[in-house]
Amino acid sequence: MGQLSVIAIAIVFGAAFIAPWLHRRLGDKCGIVLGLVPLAAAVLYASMVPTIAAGGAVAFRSEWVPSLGLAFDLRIDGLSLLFLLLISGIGVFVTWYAAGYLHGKKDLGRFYLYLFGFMGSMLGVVSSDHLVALFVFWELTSISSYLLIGYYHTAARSRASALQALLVTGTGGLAMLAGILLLGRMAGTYRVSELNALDAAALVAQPGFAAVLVLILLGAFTKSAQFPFHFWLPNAMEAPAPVSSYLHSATMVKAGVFLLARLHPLLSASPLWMPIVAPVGAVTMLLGVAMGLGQRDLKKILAYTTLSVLGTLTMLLGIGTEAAVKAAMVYLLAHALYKAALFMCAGSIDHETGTRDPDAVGGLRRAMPFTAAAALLAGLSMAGFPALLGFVGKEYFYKALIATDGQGALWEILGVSASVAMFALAATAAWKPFFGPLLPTPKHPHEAPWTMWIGPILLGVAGLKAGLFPGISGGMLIAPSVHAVLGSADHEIAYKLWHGWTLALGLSGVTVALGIVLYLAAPRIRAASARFAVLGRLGPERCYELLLSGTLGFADWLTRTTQNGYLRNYLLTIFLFTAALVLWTLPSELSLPDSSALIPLQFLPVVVCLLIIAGAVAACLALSRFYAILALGVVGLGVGMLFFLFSGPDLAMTQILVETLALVLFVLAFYRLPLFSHYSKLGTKIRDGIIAAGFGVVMTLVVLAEMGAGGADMSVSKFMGESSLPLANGRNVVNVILVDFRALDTLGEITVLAIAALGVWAIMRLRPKNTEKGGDK
Amino acid sequence: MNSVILTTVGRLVAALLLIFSFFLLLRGHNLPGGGFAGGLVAAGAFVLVMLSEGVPTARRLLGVDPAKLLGIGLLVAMASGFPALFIGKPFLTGMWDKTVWPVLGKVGTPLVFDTGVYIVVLGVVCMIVFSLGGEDAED
Amino acid sequence: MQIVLAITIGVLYAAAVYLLLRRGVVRVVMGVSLLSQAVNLLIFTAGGIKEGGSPFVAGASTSLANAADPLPQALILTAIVISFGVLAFTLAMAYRADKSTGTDDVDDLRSTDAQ
Amino acid sequence: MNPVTLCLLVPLATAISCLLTGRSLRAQKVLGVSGMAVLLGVSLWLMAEVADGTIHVVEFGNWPAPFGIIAVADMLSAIMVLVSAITGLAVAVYSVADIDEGRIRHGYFAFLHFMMMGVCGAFLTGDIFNMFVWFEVMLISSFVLMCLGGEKPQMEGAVKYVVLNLVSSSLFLAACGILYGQTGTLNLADLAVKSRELMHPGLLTMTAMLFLVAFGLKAAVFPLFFWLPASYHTPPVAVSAVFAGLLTKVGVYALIRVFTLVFTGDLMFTHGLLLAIAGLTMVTGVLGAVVQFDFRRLLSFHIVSQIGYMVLGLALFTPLALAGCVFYLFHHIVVKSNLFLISGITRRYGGSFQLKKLGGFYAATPWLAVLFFIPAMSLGGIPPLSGFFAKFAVVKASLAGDTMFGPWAAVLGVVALAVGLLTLFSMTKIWAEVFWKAVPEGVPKVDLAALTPRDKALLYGPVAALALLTLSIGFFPQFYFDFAERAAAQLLTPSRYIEAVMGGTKPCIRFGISFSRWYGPGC
Repeated sequence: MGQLSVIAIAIVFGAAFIAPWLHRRLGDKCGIVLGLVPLAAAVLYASMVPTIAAGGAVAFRSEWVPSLGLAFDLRIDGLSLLFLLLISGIGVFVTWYAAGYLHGKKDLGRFYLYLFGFMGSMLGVVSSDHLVALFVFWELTSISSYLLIGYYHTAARSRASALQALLVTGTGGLAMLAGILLLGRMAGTYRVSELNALDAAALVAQPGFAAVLVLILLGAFTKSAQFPFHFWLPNAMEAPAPVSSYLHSATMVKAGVFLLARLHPLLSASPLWMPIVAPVGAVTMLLGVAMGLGQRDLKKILAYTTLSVLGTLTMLLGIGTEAAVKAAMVYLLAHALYKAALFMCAGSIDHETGTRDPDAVGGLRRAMPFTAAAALLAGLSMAGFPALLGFVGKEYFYKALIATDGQGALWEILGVSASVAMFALAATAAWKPFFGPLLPTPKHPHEAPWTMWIGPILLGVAGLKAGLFPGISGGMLIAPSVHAVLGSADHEIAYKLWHGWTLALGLSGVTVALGIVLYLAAPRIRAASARFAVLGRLGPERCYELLLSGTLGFADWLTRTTQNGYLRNYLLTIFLFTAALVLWTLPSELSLPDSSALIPLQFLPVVVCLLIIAGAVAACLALSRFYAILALGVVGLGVGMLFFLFSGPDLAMTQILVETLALVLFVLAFYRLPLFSHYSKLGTKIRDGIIAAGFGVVMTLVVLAEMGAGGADMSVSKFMGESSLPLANGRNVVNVILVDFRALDTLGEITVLAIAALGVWAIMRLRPKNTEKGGDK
Repeated sequence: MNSVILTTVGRLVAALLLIFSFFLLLRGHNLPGGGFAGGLVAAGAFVLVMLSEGVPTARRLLGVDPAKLLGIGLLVAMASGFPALFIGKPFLTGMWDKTVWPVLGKVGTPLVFDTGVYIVVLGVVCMIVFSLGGEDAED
Repeated sequence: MQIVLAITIGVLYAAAVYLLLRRGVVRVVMGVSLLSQAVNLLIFTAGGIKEGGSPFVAGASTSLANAADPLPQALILTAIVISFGVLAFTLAMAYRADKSTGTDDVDDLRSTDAQ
Repeated sequence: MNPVTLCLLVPLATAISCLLTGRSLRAQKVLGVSGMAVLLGVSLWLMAEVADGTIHVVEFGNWPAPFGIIAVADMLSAIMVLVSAITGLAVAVYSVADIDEGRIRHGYFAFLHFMMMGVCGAFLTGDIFNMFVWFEVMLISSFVLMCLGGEKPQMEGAVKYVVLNLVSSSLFLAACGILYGQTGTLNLADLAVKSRELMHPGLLTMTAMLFLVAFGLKAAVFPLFFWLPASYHTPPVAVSAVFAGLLTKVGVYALIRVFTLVFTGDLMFTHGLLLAIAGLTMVTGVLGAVVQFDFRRLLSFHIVSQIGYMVLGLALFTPLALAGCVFYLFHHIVVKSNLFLISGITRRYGGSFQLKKLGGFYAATPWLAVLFFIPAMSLGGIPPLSGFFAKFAVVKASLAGDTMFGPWAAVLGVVALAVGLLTLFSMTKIWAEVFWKAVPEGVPKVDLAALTPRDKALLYGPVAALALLTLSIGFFPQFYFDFAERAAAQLLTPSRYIEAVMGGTKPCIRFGISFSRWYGPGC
């Protein structure tokens, strides 16, 4: 059975790569065919239900990069299965929906490539047992969602949103990678199943575990758009509706929640878990609905409610009690079903009427009956109406909050206020467009094609069915997932629609009552919110913008400063760097060379040295190029003389010949080059002079230090002296070295010469063509 | 001053330099000299001609395209490393003829190598000087 | 004597660095040329200098008794020849740069660095 | 004959043939490409020879180490030669369509092969001065390739490129001289032995600094990289591509070689310095890249940044880190050359390298978009492409806690991750500007007719091949990482290198002659 988990992922990725081809063959119809792929995957996963409901798990193991400690390990337990079914199941409807929504688009094939790539990655994330493999899929979801969010790529806003999503989730992803690596180092394994089975208390007590926790949480929070990283999610609404529907219901954003749930048994043992995770979740929950109330765009409203739900789920996992986890799982399932449907409905409204403003649409129920029905079912679930799964979720949510110790009624108040707003927003998104008087819209409204309503309806019905018979989904899906999150199977979990007259039910009643009031006030809130729009600009998104532009500004400044285009600055940096390193490492214990080992001062060599020095100085100071090359010539001949005086006749001969030719070259070149110009100011010259003198001193010290170090082992040159005549038949050892001992050097050297000559020839001859070839400046 | 005398003297000196360069090449294995020095001196001969009579004359006297000279020189130097390969020795292993020749002394592949060096250096200097000094480079 | 040589090397380096820091392209080329002189002399000195002992195997002996170390000399010879080629090339480059850009001021050659 | 020698002789022979065929354009092209193909074959042979972990030594001139020059082919050398040959072949094919007639007539292919000879020589030599010579061969050919054509931007870049690299060479040469003065030898293995017996190890560290600057300059590390962004975007694309792939890597290779074999006496200092340099290089490089709006300049700055990762691997000096470094080297050569080649294709279609003057490629040339996306995302470290595994290995090594630098290594690991994000950012910038964005106003549309079918095949072929290689590294990382690991293992046990070079001292017997009159030296 383990192979099935791989096969499911493989067929999805496979479908991704044939999608463009399929689109060329079948046109828009390819979407309907492609929808069968996630259906097949869903069937495969459904076949695992009995095994997993019975407490088992489906595992697959394969080596990948053992050298890096990477393995392709999959393990499907209750938690994974819940997600897998949602991803593949909703994937079917999204695929069909996209076929209608994006019909006639030329790049639909590529869209499916990304969508299926994303789907496969998502399946991979939730079925990975190896944290690094999970990370690999995690990054793949980031990059494929980048491509999906930027689908309308010619619009600058689309590109910016896609980039924002990528950067925010990417930052978190990399933090998470660091966390995973550190965790793996501490625990000695990257396998989730093994990690969760470890003695969590002992691991958590290790120094540095806080860093691991924070890093991994960063990954989860950015992905699940938790405060203060929430802003990318509403911006991602630039994406086409099917993408929003998929990414923000069951998949991308839930990945963070999934990770929290996945590592819950281990990480929640940390004393920091609850104080970090629960408040972050709570803030996000409230922030989401609060900002949602101010939106004038159906998709944005849904996006903010998504934010809120993600906050709720995070908060519940942060609380981490059995009741809270149970609530989280039910809530998660409910949200996935209704939110996917509602996004599709919102997309259909946009597609058919040309507007997404909730105040501009109304009374569409006659024009779009199926969409209306679907939206109603989903909206009721979202509002938490009895008999729908959303209601069950809310009940469990309240029950969990009531059961939470400490802080008095704080949790309940928070939970109820979020739910009240959620109710109002559900009504705005699902009731307002379809009921009431028909409002004029940019396009004449009519029902969307079947591909666009079949999904929402089935999802809505699923929510209803699961709400009516919670025992079925509860026993098969929820219970195993709760077991997986809590890391043990000894919780007796039964799910019921009716819990009797409880406090939770009372809170639900309060929620509905207040929700209706809020819904009626909603248009005024929306109208008023325009005045507070400026507040939105001060939030974390502003920080993101400032950070990004700050980084770019700093980078720009740095690059202009360092890469400033002045060759002399580059040279200066290099010489100073060299001098600094050499001075730093110049051995202090070395004294001047032993005077007995030195050759005593003699008249002629000293004069030659003085001549060289004079020549060098003159070359620097010469005002005309004629004197400059004369000075260079003096230096060259002087060096040749030194070679001659100190037993290097071959060297001296070559040096003098080369110098003579070099003079000829200089003269020839000067015919073609402008006269000496005098650019530098005196101050610059003095500064350069000091720096140059300093570098000269450093090099003198280097030579002295080397000489002071004493004699080297001379066996190599001794061998050369001894074998020169007997083995290489030459008395001139230098020449023998050049043509025999080290002939390869000489071969390289004449190659250099040949290249240089050819280069001179080519450069002198080949004139630039000021045509299209050379850049476009 | 572009007199006949200058030209004649120039050519005479050039010829002497050429002969001297062969001498340097051949004795290089045992005394100061060798392919580099020899090549440079030989090139000096052509540079002299170029300076006194211009690039075209010097080019004509050289007789070979300097680029070809480069190629040939490199080929000779490289080829001198091949014989050893046939008897399973590494590239560039010196192979020697046992007989001692007059003037040359012992003959072996290193001498061939040095000749290659000589040709390359000659070609290189001529090519550079002709390019820098030639008219064909004017824009 | 070695100390005098060391100082000479230092002066050559200083002059080379000074010329390299100039703006005129020809002076920069001259700096490159001086730099190679400095390095050659440095190797020569660092390899250990000897008087009156050229590295030749004389007469019937088969060793270099009391002669200069031939290996640094061979290295320098290689270096001299390479720097000759490089010098020729840089001169040609200076010519082409002058012709193509219309200036011999290195400070003006900045358009490829500017953004 | 052995593959080591052939790696030098094949490019040399090809270059000479190009010289001697003179003006025939067709002959030059055929020779240029087939020479590279042969070199690729030879380098595969070389890889086959060293794959079992043996270190092959060739004693040129039959003079044993440390007296003569030897070539040493260990795993690292073989990997580098192989990847260079792959890149060389790709670039040679691309050049046929990309390089204009004038440049080819003036010896483009000869210079390319001379450069390959220098590159291969530098990777294979076991002698420090010989390495200098190969560096010069490589450099002077690169100088010519940089200048060839003589256009204005080219020359502006070339002046800096040439002068700064000559400074590096002179430092290298001086360092060789000083090293010889201390140890009396030039052979790397012998140096490794003798440097451990020196009376003044402090002096060796000073010499190491000279080598660090010399090689660091070629490798373009902070603060010595200026020449690279100033010049790499100025020559024709094919030249940029081969430079980007190979030249800086030769510097990195040289750093790896000397700082694993010779200068290991004061690891805390030398490698600590490398660690700091690595971090600064990564950061300055990537910050330079994010603000660029020229396709090739952006890529050039990235070279600097990525060099930082490789140096980081070397500095950490653990088996995993070094393996990561080697893996990074070959991943990067393939990916970076490819990106440059792609910039040439967009240039041919869109008429510019300026991101602001390009656009609409996503709609117009989907396949090019795919071909760009693969190396770009690989460079950005997106799994499961080659760059991810390279970064992962280096980061994992720095977070592993078994380095000598304690928490500093972890800091560098975090820096590496952050730099990875910025890398991704700048790759998406190209993607967004060139591919996603609509054609800006006043700019001609993507001109698909700009390429003839023949040109198209010649330009896309190498790009596609390199992209496939990137994919294969990504999908079978273990296969490739294995080689990197073996290379790292060899690097961390220099005794094996030393033994391979010095251990085989043969008895000093003049060997018998197969020809009656000819003989060679025996020792």
